[in-house]
Amino acid sequence: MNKVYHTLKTIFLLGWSIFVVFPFLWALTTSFKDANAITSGATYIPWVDFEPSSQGWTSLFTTGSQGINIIGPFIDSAVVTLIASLVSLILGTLAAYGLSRFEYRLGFVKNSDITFFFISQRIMPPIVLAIPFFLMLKELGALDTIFGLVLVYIALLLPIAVWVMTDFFSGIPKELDEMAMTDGCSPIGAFFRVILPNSVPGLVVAGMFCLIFGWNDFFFAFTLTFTETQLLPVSIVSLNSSVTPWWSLSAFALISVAPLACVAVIVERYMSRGTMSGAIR
Amino acid sequence: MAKIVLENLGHSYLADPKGEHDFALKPVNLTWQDGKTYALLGPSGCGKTTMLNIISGLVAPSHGRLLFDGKDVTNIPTSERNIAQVFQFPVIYSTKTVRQNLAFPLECRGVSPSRIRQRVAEVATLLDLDYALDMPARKLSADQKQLISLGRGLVREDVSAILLDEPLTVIDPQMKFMLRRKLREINRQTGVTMILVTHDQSEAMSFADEIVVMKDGLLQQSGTPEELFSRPQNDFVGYFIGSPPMNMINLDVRQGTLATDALSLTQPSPSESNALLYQLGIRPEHISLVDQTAENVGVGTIKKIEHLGVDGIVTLELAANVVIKAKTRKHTAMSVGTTMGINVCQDDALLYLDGRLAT
Amino acid sequence: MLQIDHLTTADAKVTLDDVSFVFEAGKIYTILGRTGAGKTELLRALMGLNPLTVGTVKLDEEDITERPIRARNMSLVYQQFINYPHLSVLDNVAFPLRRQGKDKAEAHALAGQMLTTVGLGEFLQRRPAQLSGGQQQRVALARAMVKQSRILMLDEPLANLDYKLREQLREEFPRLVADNVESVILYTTTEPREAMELGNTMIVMHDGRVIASGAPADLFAHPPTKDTASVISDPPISFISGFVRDNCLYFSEGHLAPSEGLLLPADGPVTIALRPDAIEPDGAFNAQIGLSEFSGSQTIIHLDFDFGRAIMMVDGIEAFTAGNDISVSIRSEHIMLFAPDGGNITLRNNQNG
Amino acid sequence: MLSSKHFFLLPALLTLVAIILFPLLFTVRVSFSSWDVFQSGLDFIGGSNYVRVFEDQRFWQSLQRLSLLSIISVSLQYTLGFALALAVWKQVRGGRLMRVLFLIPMMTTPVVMSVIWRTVFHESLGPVNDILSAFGVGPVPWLSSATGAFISVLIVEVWQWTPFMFLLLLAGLVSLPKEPYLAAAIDGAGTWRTFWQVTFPLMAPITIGALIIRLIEASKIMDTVYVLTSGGPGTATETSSYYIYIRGLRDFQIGYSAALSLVYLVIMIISLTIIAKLLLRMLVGKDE
Repeated sequence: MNKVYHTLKTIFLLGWSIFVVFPFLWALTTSFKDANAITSGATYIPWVDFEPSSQGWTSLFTTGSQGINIIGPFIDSAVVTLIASLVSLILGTLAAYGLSRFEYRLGFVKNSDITFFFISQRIMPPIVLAIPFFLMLKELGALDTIFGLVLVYIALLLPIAVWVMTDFFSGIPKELDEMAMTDGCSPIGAFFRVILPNSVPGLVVAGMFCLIFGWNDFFFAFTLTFTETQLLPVSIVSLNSSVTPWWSLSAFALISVAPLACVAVIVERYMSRGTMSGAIR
Repeated sequence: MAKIVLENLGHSYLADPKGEHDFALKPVNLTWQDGKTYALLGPSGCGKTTMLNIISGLVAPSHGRLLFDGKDVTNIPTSERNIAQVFQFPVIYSTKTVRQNLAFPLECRGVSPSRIRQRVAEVATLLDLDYALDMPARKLSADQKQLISLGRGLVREDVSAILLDEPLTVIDPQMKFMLRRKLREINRQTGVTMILVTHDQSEAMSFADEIVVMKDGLLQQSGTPEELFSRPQNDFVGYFIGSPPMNMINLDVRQGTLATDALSLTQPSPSESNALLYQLGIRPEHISLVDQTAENVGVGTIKKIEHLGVDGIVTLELAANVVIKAKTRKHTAMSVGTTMGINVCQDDALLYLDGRLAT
Repeated sequence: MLQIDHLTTADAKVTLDDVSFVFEAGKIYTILGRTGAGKTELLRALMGLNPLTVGTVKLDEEDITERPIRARNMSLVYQQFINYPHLSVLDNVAFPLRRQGKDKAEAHALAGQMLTTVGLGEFLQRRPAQLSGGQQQRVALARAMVKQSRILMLDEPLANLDYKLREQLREEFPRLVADNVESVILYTTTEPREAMELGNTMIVMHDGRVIASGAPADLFAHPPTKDTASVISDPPISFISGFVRDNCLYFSEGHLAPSEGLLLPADGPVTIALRPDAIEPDGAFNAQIGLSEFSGSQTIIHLDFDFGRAIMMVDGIEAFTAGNDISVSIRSEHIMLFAPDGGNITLRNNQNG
Repeated sequence: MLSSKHFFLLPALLTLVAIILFPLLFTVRVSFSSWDVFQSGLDFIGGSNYVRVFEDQRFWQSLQRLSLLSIISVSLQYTLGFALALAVWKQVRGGRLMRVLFLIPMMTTPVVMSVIWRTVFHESLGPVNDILSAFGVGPVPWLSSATGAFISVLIVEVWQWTPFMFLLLLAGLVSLPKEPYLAAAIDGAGTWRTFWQVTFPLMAPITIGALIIRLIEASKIMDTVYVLTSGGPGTATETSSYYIYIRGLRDFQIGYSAALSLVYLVIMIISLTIIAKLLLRMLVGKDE
């Protein structure tokens, strides 16, 4: 019985692992193919099934009509994601701390309602906001700019930061800030001197979620930028809709998902330590 | 029901223990009789939890054997050991009613529904939980939840022992007293062996027929509360059992006897002893304070009087700067600064050589 | 001098109900009460952590009710061992000094001294998490004391410690706070023995109110109400509802209670309180032994009388087998009488008795 | 009276209100106008856009499709994610590596991976049909048949988001207390009973949280559909978001798409609230 269970478990884990890596392996092998290797049907192993070519990779760094420049979109993506994540994290952390420690009242609106207002933004389908965003940015002259996207992404990421950090702060005993205040700190001083230095795990988790959702957004980048500013997901989709150079496409895809795939290592560490459970209501 | 024997049982969390220090539990030999109550007592990190985990089967001991009624259960999994356990924090099946909670261990063992009904009813009566049988278990108070945990052990007729792992920690102080009494009553009525793990000596004393005192993974003394109190085997037991701790007064070797300036109690110097430290141990409760007379074994000046309600603790300074404490009910009639006569029964003054009781 | 008038709170689970008191500097006040009696709430209200609906807090005649927490010159030690996790032990204790504007060297010197006093001189560079529970609480105590604040509050500081550690710290406590002669020291606890041992003055709280206060020994000998008697008795005091008829005291019909030396009230129902030391073996009353517990040098025996249950405490170790019958005497000089509404009505011929 | 507590909350609150609330109000206003390619500007045509929404079969069908897709995919993600979390929970050997590996898909950009999946599902040049043919199956019209396209979207969604469930559930599992398990062992409960009586109830709050979060995110699905099938073949994989996108940003019927998106938002909020309440009652037994 135990043996059967163990075998089933191993098969399941193995099967899932293959499912997970399959698209990556396929992309990797495809990225070394040329037009011949692709049109002759599915092949897998370089040198055995097909003659590898590096054109998929080199084309990404060539400018001009033949090349697809990946560096520009990569930098744009990084800048937009990092700035938006950072701003969201700062504003979100402050708000979450306030909501977890003070009582706010505005007519019938209480703390829980404000928290809900923040978090409920995640329910908002992007499409509901896309058109007004478009018009608003146009009004501001921020269409097709990094600034415009950052603004939109803050709206996208702020709820995530507030959500994770509210739960994190509710796990830090209130007595800690009270003690800081009796020791002579102002409420703001207590936050910066005592709470913030003890919030690293929460900040890391919140920051990672911001990066993930920021870096991986496609829709807003797609509707609010055109030529001047181009993020990775948009460039790859435009590549997809033109002629289909699968080799470049695959190499491009691998490069664009690589940075965040590395984040998985950090996420795993926090998850195993149990520091993450606070981040889930 | 079973007799539990710990045979040279020890445990080290290291794969290759080098010396004494590497043992979380140094090998011990103990026999626990069926139907009695026992307490494992000691400060945190003393090895009592390791011992409990070995008995419950959570930890496999690195050394020795564990026998239930002569049967070696050292490597048998928890589920087959016929033990039950109540934890520090109440553990209940939160989705079930009280009745379903109590029935669960029997259901798992495939007992017939009619028998289950009967057993659950019996145990519920025993625990005074009849009225709550159909309530969701999670709605009960902490002490009632602890009773449910206990009940899940009691419903099983084959249960050898119930382990209680600091079960009173999260109970309101007012309820502690009641729950402790309830546990004793259940032990008397059912005859199930109970083993309590605690750091609270008064809890251990009031609960157990026999107490196992531990420190640093080493068994210090095992015996009835009376024995531990009146004849502590070493200075640690003297300190740990009783509040305030036993007074320890240093003795000097004088012409073949052991004596001190503080008290006129002498002990014959034990022959062939090469001990470095001779001490007289006297319980604060065994010191009586009287008006000065010639028969006193000593005199002392009262330095401090602490009121503890019915009784009080009086701190006295004797000759040669020896400070002792005495427990008395007459503290309200005394005042700081006065000098009192001290009487101690010769039998209550115990001799310790290097911290060990000289027999 | 700290004076509080009519402190009343709403909102919180346990509310304060019109609490007034005057505290003097240099004394230790122990606040005794069961869980939920309002002890913690009182400290928090003094601190400014719980908003008041009514009431004023005055420190040396100056009204500080509205003063922000950081300017109140108070310190608090919590029941949970709360320290700054990210700071070393030394920096923990130096933290309040730095906030007072002392330079780093001076703050460290003072903090180091204080840590030596509490016995942690060798752990200055450790993080609180690397210390045992007792040591962590010593850090918290050092941090609270180093400021020499006017009001030092300790909220059940020993409740989460092992029995023996508790005993040890209780013993050391008076020495540790000896330097804080300028401070009002407030110490809450649920344990009557601790409250009596440590307090110059004991304040008994119940249901958000102060129900009694005074020197521990006096309060214990003459509790003004039934609630007070029950809160400050450990082992518990036993109450039996009896009555007075024709200047005789009865436990129940047919069971006359001893009353020599007592001035009895008018005929009617009365609550008779028996302290564990009021009952002694051998005498005219028969009871069944319900349970016998051994505690230190005493044996605590639960007795079932025909007219109710009571607890007897006997010095020494004696075997009392549960289930057996026993005869006991009840000493009238340890009897207290309470009106059915809870007020003390004990009057004695000889008040010293 | 700007006290320090406002220092914490106001920046974030004002930012969010500025960025979200005005566009939302604007959308409400636009939904009462006939703004389109031919007539841009805010006129007022009353509720006729809303009347049109209720008569728009294509919208209601897309909503049905979306419900089906989210419920199936989230259920699969939850079941698989829980199974994976349980399987690696106590795995020591290679456990760490597997955990990292299982997390990677949720870190990748959905559209980018969809581009890769398109090549994987390619009918003649993709590896899936190639491998299936080795077993004598196929060729399966993955992206060109209605069922095939639906299943493809489902597979991609499961691949992408099972890791998210895995992450939340495993984080929950590692923080569970040990005692209940020992108690269950003592009571003689086997693996199956222990799971249903101990693990599952203890995980109920996390289960609810995880399901709700995923349902919210799944209801917004559009990137994957856009790249993988463009809603096709026909409208076989057209979700509500995608349909509204077509109306608004492709056909440029701004007024009408605003009405569509508001109706959609209201339906989303109502149904998610109901689902959350139902889950809470089913799993935790709370009666409020």
